[in-house]
Amino acid sequence: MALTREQMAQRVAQEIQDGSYVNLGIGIPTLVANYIPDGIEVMLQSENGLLGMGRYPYEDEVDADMINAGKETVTAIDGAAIFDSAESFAMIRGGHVDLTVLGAFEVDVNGNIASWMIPNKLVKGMGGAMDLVAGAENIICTMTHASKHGESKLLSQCELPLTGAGCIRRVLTDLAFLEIKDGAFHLLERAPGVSVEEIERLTAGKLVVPEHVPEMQLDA
Amino acid sequence: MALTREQMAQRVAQEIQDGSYVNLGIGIPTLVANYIPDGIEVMLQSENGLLGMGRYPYEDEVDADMINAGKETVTAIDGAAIFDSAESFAMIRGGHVDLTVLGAFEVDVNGNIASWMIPNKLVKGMGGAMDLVAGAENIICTMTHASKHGESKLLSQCELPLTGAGCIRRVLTDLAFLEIKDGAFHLLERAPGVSVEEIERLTAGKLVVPEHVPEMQLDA
Amino acid sequence: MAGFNKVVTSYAEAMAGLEDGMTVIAGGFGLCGIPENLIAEIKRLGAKDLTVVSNNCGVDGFGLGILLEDRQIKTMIASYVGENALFEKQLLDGDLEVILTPQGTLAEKMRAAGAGIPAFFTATGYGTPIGEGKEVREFDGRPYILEESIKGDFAIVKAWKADRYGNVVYRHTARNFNPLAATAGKITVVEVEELVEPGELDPADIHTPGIYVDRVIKGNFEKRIEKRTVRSR
Amino acid sequence: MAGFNKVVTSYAEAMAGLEDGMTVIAGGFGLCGIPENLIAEIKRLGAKDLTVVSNNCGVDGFGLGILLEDRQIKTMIASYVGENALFEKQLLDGDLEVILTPQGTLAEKMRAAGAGIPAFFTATGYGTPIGEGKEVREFDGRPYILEESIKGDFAIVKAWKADRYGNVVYRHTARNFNPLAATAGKITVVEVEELVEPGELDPADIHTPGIYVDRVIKGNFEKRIEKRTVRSR
Repeated sequence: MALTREQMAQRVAQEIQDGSYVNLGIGIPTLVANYIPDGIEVMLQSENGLLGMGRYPYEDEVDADMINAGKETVTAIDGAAIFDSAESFAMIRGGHVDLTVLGAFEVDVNGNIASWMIPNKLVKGMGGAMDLVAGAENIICTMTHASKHGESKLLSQCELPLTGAGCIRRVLTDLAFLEIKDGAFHLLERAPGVSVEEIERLTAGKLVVPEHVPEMQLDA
Repeated sequence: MALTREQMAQRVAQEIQDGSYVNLGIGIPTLVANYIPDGIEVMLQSENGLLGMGRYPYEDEVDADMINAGKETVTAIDGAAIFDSAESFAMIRGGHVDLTVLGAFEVDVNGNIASWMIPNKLVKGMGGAMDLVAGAENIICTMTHASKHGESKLLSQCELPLTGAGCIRRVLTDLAFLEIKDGAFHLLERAPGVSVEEIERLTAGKLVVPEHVPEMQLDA
Repeated sequence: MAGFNKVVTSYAEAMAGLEDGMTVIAGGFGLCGIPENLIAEIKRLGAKDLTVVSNNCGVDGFGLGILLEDRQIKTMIASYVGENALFEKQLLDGDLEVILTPQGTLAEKMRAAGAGIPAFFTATGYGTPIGEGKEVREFDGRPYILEESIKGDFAIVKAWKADRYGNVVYRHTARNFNPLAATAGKITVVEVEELVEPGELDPADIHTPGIYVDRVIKGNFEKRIEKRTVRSR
Repeated sequence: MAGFNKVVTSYAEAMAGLEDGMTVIAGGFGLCGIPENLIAEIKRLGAKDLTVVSNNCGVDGFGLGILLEDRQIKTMIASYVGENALFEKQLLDGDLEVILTPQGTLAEKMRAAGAGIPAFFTATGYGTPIGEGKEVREFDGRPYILEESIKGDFAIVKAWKADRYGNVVYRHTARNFNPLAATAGKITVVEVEELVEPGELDPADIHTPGIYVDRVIKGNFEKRIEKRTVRSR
């Protein structure tokens, strides 16, 4: 079975290391915060200028001046820091954020990512995504493996305008967890109940499959 | 009579406009602060990171963490701001300081200034002077007109390594107040009792002398 | 000028000098920390052919979005425009020139303008449409593109508190692009929730020193919330 | 790593990993806000052939000046060295390479390193010996030179207060180069006068967010005054 959005977030959360600074993009990445394992301290960076993002506010805590990069009302943890956008992107572009999790329309075997524009159809802008992919050493891309029509989003070469070139190393889809290296997707894990054959069928770019492909371990 | 250091400071202070941000260099420029006319509000910028420098502290106010760019202990006025060195030079380089007063070894008819190094003899470094002369629209250079041996410091071309190229417009010496334009020093005022002939004799660079050269007006 | 008193008492004074064709840099992120009354004054003044530089372009009917209604904006420089239907329409119809700029590059372009840095290299956008036509250079084996600073004829800024010298502090994440915009305007106008006396703000914690600020005005703010997310007790 | 506890309890731990030939960026202006105990630890460790980046090089017998005594510094990058006789002697004798750098350019080089900007244009130094051999380019008719960022293997920083996450505030003008140095180290070590609990520092007024800081140590400081200027009552 393909992973739900919640399960995808859960699997990504397993990759988060104790004492790391993490930027979570809009959508599935945002959900990752709910699954950070007990005993692990993580500092969430929100690129509008907040390091140490906390939970959503209670109704009586809501403050128009306290939002995250998704424009949602949030709170700050004890030990948070608030700063301007230049400082925020100094952190990001300077490589100080340990892990970035963000969504994409397409990725390819060379680590290229397209996530911000579909010509003549959708123009939302790149926001901070281009800085995040250029600045982070360690990026996990979350996306569905294929479109509703069964078209693969893991390609030999991205077709949409790029967000970044050669920057993606890990991809978590609803079907698989993959590493990108040496011009290929390397299958690391498959979603519970999903066959290697299905993943092969829905991966357009070169896929390297090891002898044994473990199932992801997810909490019930 | 040649101006004293105090008189030079006094004359420079007359150039300061109400509501202006001023950076005063080490030496004579520092003295300028003592002569700012009543009724004029000036904000002194010290490039180590202080906008709104105040008077020297009383003995019991001395604080090792509160100094100016000359490394002297100082105080801050009400309404001061303290910031880091990058911010301080953002102000300077970005042209936000209205007036810079600084010393020099030599200036020339093209507005070049040399103030930081005498090869094989004196190496102190440029400190913030290169940024100040590159950033300020409005600079007054204070210096003695000639060396003790009678060698002019107002030259056709600076001989020492430059601090900045083509940036000086006004020079106040112990003998005269001059404007630099069109490849010449233009004599604006002479020190009380100093003759035009003496100024001509001690100015190596091209000097333009108008028909009437007023004496500086200084308080007794 | 009477010393350092930068306080003005009407929005007309605050935006005096705004002309057709000028570049206006605005602080704010989404609807958070936007100079809503200064924007409204620009609409009232009716200045046309503006180049507006801001991370977002407001929403339909609020924030910079209201300047789209009378087509006052000729060119928009922004990183994200996803929340604005009128914007998307004018863009797709070709009525509006849009220069999409990565968010960090946009912030740095403002900061650079204020700091006397005409251009800088960044890896952001290399190998993407943003890098096309821009100079590429390698440092330590990695390619970077050259980006130029953006200066505004006006910068419009929303802050929390200011004194009459123009020293400013921002509240929470309403800071965002505001301190950068403040440095980048030939004329920088700050609207605030509260005026305080010089000395009330701690010198160590001034977010925008007064040297960058030309005019200060006290306003009243709607502070609309874009996405009200809460948790229940 | 145990979560975000960056506090170490010995100077040996604070400077662990320092090796001969490394680049060390130090905060401080004159003797104000210098990491005096971290400098002393570098002397104790005896690391040689260091490149040291700091606005000044201390004075004879204090601050970075003590690293000259055993010739630990191979290259000094600084803007002003006027207060140090041993420095001037080693320089004129050719025992010490010195790269004099304008103060604002030095600050910006550190900031750029931390901010992922490998190079930037500045008018500072154009037409002077500092500009020689550097690329010149005109923007809006004015010439600028290209300057590259400076990254350190270590950054050593003096601050006032820090929490265990490494959030830092500085006191008065002891801030100076410290926040910039803090961003530019592969390993950034901050020595402070006081450790506080997370949440005690106002999030809006953190001068260096913890993301830049690797190690924090509480020290005791002499805080020598270079020029004691007073006025009498």
